Amino acid sequence: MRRVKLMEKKIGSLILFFILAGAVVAAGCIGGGGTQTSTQSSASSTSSQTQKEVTLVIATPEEIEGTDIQQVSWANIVHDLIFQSLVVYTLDLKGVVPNLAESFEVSKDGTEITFKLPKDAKFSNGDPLTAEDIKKSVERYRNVSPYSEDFAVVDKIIVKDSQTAIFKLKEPAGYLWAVLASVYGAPVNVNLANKIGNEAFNRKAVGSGPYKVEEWVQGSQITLIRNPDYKTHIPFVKNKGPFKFDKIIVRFIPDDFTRVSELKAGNVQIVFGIPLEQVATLKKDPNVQLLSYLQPGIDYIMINTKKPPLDDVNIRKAIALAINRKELASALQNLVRPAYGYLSLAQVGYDEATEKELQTEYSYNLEKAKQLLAAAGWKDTDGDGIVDKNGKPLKLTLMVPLDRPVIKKAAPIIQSQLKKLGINLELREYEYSYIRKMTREGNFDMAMRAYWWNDADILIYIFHSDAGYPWSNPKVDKMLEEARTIPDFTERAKKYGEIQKAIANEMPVIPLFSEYQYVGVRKEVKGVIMGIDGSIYLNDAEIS
Amino acid sequence: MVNFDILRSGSKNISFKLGGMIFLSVIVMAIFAPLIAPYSYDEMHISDILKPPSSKYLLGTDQYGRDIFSRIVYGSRIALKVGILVVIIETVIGISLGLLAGYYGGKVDRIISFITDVFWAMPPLVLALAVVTLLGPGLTNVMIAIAVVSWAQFTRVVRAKTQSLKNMPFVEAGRAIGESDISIMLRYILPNTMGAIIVLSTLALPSAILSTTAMGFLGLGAQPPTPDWGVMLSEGISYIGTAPWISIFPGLAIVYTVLGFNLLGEGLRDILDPRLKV
Amino acid sequence: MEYTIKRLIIGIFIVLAVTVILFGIMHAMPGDPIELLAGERVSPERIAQLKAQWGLDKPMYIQYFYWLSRIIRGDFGTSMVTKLPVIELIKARLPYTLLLTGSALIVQYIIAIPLGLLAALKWNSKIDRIVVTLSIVLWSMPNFWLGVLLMIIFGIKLNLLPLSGYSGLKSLILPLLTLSLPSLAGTLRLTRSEVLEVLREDYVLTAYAKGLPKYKVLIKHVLRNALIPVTVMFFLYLPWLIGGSVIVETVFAWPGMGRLLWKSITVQDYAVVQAIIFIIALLTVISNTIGDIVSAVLDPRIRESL
Amino acid sequence: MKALLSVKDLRVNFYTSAGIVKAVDGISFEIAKKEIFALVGESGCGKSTTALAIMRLVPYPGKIVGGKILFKNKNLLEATGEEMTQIRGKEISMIFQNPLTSLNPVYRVGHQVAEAIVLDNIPKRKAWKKVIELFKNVKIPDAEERAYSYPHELSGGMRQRVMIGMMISREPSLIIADEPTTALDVTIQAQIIKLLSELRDTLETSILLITHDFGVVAELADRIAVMYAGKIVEMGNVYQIFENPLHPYTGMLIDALPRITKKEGRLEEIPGSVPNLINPPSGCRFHPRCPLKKEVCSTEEPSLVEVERGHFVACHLYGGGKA
Repeated sequence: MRRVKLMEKKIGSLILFFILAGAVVAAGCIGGGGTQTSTQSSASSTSSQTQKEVTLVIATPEEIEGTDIQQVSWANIVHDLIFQSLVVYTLDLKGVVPNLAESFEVSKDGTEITFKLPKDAKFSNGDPLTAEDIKKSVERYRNVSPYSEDFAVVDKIIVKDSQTAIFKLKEPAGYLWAVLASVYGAPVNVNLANKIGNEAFNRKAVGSGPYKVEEWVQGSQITLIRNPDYKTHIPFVKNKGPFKFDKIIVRFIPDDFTRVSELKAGNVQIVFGIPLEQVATLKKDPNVQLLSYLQPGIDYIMINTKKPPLDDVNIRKAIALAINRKELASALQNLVRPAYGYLSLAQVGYDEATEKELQTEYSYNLEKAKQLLAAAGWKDTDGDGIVDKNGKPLKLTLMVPLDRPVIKKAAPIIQSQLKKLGINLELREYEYSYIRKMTREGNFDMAMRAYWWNDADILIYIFHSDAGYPWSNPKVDKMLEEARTIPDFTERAKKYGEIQKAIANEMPVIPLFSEYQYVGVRKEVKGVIMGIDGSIYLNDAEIS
Repeated sequence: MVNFDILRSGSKNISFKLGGMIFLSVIVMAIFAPLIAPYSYDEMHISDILKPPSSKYLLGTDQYGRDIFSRIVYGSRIALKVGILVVIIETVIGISLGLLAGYYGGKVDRIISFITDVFWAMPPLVLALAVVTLLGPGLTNVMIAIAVVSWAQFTRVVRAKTQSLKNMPFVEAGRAIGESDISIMLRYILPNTMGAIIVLSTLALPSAILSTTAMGFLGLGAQPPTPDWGVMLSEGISYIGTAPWISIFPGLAIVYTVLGFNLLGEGLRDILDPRLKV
Repeated sequence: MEYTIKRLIIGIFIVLAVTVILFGIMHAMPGDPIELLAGERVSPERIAQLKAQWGLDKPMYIQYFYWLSRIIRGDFGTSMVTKLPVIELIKARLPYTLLLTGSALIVQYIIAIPLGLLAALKWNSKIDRIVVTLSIVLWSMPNFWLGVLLMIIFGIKLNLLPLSGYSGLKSLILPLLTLSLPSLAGTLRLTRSEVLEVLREDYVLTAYAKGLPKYKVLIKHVLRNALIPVTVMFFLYLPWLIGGSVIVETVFAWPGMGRLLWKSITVQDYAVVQAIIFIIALLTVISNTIGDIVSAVLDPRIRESL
Repeated sequence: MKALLSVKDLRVNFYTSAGIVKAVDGISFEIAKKEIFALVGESGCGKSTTALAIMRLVPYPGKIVGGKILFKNKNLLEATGEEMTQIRGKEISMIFQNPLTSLNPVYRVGHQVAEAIVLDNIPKRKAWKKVIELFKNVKIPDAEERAYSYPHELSGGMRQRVMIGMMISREPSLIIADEPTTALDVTIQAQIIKLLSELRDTLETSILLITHDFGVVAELADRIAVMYAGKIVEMGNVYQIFENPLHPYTGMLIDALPRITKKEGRLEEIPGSVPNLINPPSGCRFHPRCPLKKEVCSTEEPSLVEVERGHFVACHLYGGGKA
């Protein structure tokens, strides 16, 4: 009995002990992380001689999946800083210019691209970067990346000498630039990856970008330190050498409100993914400048062309005509650009003429829309405001991606616009990817979707029969296949013009708008350059 | 010790009264929504987006120029619907399982208790999220999810009560005159557990409403243009800098209602539950 | 004691059942991590290929047994999203969650118990009414709403405290408050009602009758007995201590388990969700048992029944 | 004789939402040294409240609203909380009705007694010794072992002995015993009664015995006061009350006696029930149940008059009305 008596006391203290232990351990671990970084920073500061080290803090909504561009399914600023593509698009996407590569040339028939590397090219860990590494990178990409097919057209890569790599293509491929000019196509240190294994490499990947991974605190942030060997050949940046920040910290802040508040409070200098409802305030904020770019792609409504009554093209066109994109835009505070064609001007292959043509044909016209419906036999006989055909009112459901804020915001407006046409539209919110799955399985009426890719080639993944969506058209298939092989930019744009008209003619997809994207930058940060597709260059950036 | 029961009886209870009044006001709001609300809840005034409170829009307008006051008024219907339906599902499951487990004991009890424990061992919000992600978002599914994660408490209470009641003389009497188990459970035991159940329900209702708002905050709420307070609030939060009224008023509406129910529940418990009667 | 052992054995089954249910739900969900992550440019074929790589093409029960056998060997598997070992993801976040929830729990008890006692002693007085009403009001607040309000007041208007993320203990304060205030109300009311009950016990009168001074009576006889359920309650909080709070961690971008869990659910990162749920369930069972033992140690009457 | 405790016109009200309850309505009595004084009446008649009032432990929502409680010529109603703490246990202690609920379930019984003893700054070890010997005094078998038991491990009788041991531990000059035997079965009752009377002789303490059980009274008490609905209706020494009960109520209680002991003292035999004290009957509060009532009874309230030396009664049958 006395023993139990003792235990009573024990438990009491045990409780306390537990809590304290918990807290202490926690604090301990975190403190540990902290000290680690601080020692690191002092080291780097000594390397950057006298003046105290400059740190840039960037905030993004999503945490990176990993640091290895070849293993992740989407890239963000972190990867742009760790890796360096061979070439980049010009800011207006009208051409391609060297980046890592000193120079490059394309054979007349367009099936051979030769890249020249600078002789002293290095990875950020000091390993030399030769043509061999380019070859290995592409091969690894084909194995590990979800986008392995990006290089499908590359037949083989010939290593002419340590600085010359020749890409042999099965056929000319204009769309290949999109990969080569994006961070996805950037060389990674394959030897290292093989040595330490993909898992470890994904935690601390090495490329030839301006920064290298110092510490990735999961769920919180990643700290990058400058790569002193970095060199670029981009003509439109002044500073071709290492960046001006000793350190860049990228914080992952999922909550919109918090992220923006941090920018206002000056705790971060650059914020990606500014929610549109914050744009108005930030425009007024004297300490913040907003850089904007247009979505390289469009938000659209996909229609199930196999499912009555939507199998009737007239109804699809009626819906297209009943959507008032101008009102939509103003309701969304003009933070979107109405789209009538299937490409945005932030995409290679966009054609102004086509856009204008489609606009005149399909801009808002409720009367015409009503006539088309009536022609198809849908009239409001019972006067309840909803059109009906042999007693059945026209009720359709629209799948709305709840993880795409702008589209989500647009949906109720479209709902009310179609009401005017006499269509009872029901909204159903799902994860975007679920909607993609459902549309692939043809299990839907109408679905709101979007694409983001700065090359028109993206259309092939939506409209080609192989893409697996309800609508397809052999003529369009052929045109799409041809279009990707055209090397000349303007030629290609023309072709995509025809393709868009061909698609619009059957209206399996109703273009809505392209979103303006905003990056919030503190005024004290100068020299940030951004291309129309949102590609961002910090080479000349500095804190004044 | 001195016996105070006579003295204690019928002690009047402030929180009960207050809660009751709030509860009624919400009911009224829900029933007469069309009369109270100046606009319909989904009527958009694209020209009047994000307008602050004014004579035209009592509590201002939201990102679509919809009248927030009207939406809140109609929203009371959603809140009540959610709360009440969830509680009904919970009580039905809880009571039936609880009665069975408590009355029959033995294997039945062990099995049911096991199931209850299993649901007890799952983090409620997580389970709810999983269920909604499985069923797809939407009010109905949210309600199902919440009910699924929170019926266990009812079972536990009813079970305990039943166990303590089943050997009471009046129940014995019932058995003696040859009543069937079912009728004993329903006509002898159930009525005596009602006090506890009522209290539990009135307290489960507000927590159901809160859970719904939490789901709404994580983007798994009612489908637009349904004026669900939680969804309104969470959508409004992103405008908190420019148009605080969008989120503040629904927030207040939630606190008001939930507070009302909590008070009501507290009061009822003080009145019905002898353990806490002072 | 053998009662406790029996409880633990049942516990193991509970944990298994929990994992089965969640495994079921997770896999029944539309789509899977591969599809969720793949962008537009991934063709159906490639998706199928990747799925095979992760063994997602196998029937569900086989996948479950793979998972189970790995768990038994203490291997939590690899995250399909980050391609990192799950255990590593958890280790990275656990300290932060422990710090937040642990301190929230301490604060909650430190504030709630004295207030609860006070309210009970001053029963039906102004103080009591104020304390109780206040606690009910807190209790009635959606906690993300509370969090945002705190953010606006202290983070933006007053600009006193860091808004989000973890940058030193200062950034602990707001999430701490958001987390502890509402649950504080619960503990407070539990303490109060328990104390009220004990105060009406005869043995309290006895204690007075034999001449104990008031403070002795309150501490030795009232608190000591009233705190038994409150203490047991504490142990029922433990699982949540590890699980973290999805909402608060999201609002404050706190690098903890709650957010990891929520994110992993949305992208259906099976391995991660499974691992965390497994740990939480295990902990729930264990801490329930600890709760039993503690209450037994604190209350000899229960000790008999064990 | 010199009174140890004298209660003068004590009034205790309970303020309930239903109304004010005059639980104790101006009662007066005295207790001499070494005297056992019994307060008798049905439950709810206010006798327990009187006891608690003397301890100054009337629970919420009760309040002492009038009168004096002179203990050793000191008015307890004017004593500070601190002074009361000094008096409780040391001067006046109280044994409660239900020995199970009156002991704290989570402490060993020995500990709970020692807790009282150490208050007279006696070192712990000594205190424990004293506990053992107290337990021996109250006839607890193998006291050393028992001291380590928890209340729930002891029988009702044992627990009551522990209570008694606890309450005599500081040698108070007055012990209030509130229904000390009611919760026990008959055989144990006898033992406890025996124990109490012995204690009075050995410790020379006075005892205020609160009970509804005339059996117990007959065996223990020197003097008796019969309470009805918050008032004392008859008071006298044990012979006067038993040989010559004046008040009809007293008579009925005594008549009920033989049956009481069998039926653990429930008073079904008396028709009607304890009146509602929120608005008590006019005149004599007993008249609704009184077989011998006259019309004055319902209008005028009789006052307590001394009909023979030391024998008081409040009843119109004895001209109580003229007052």
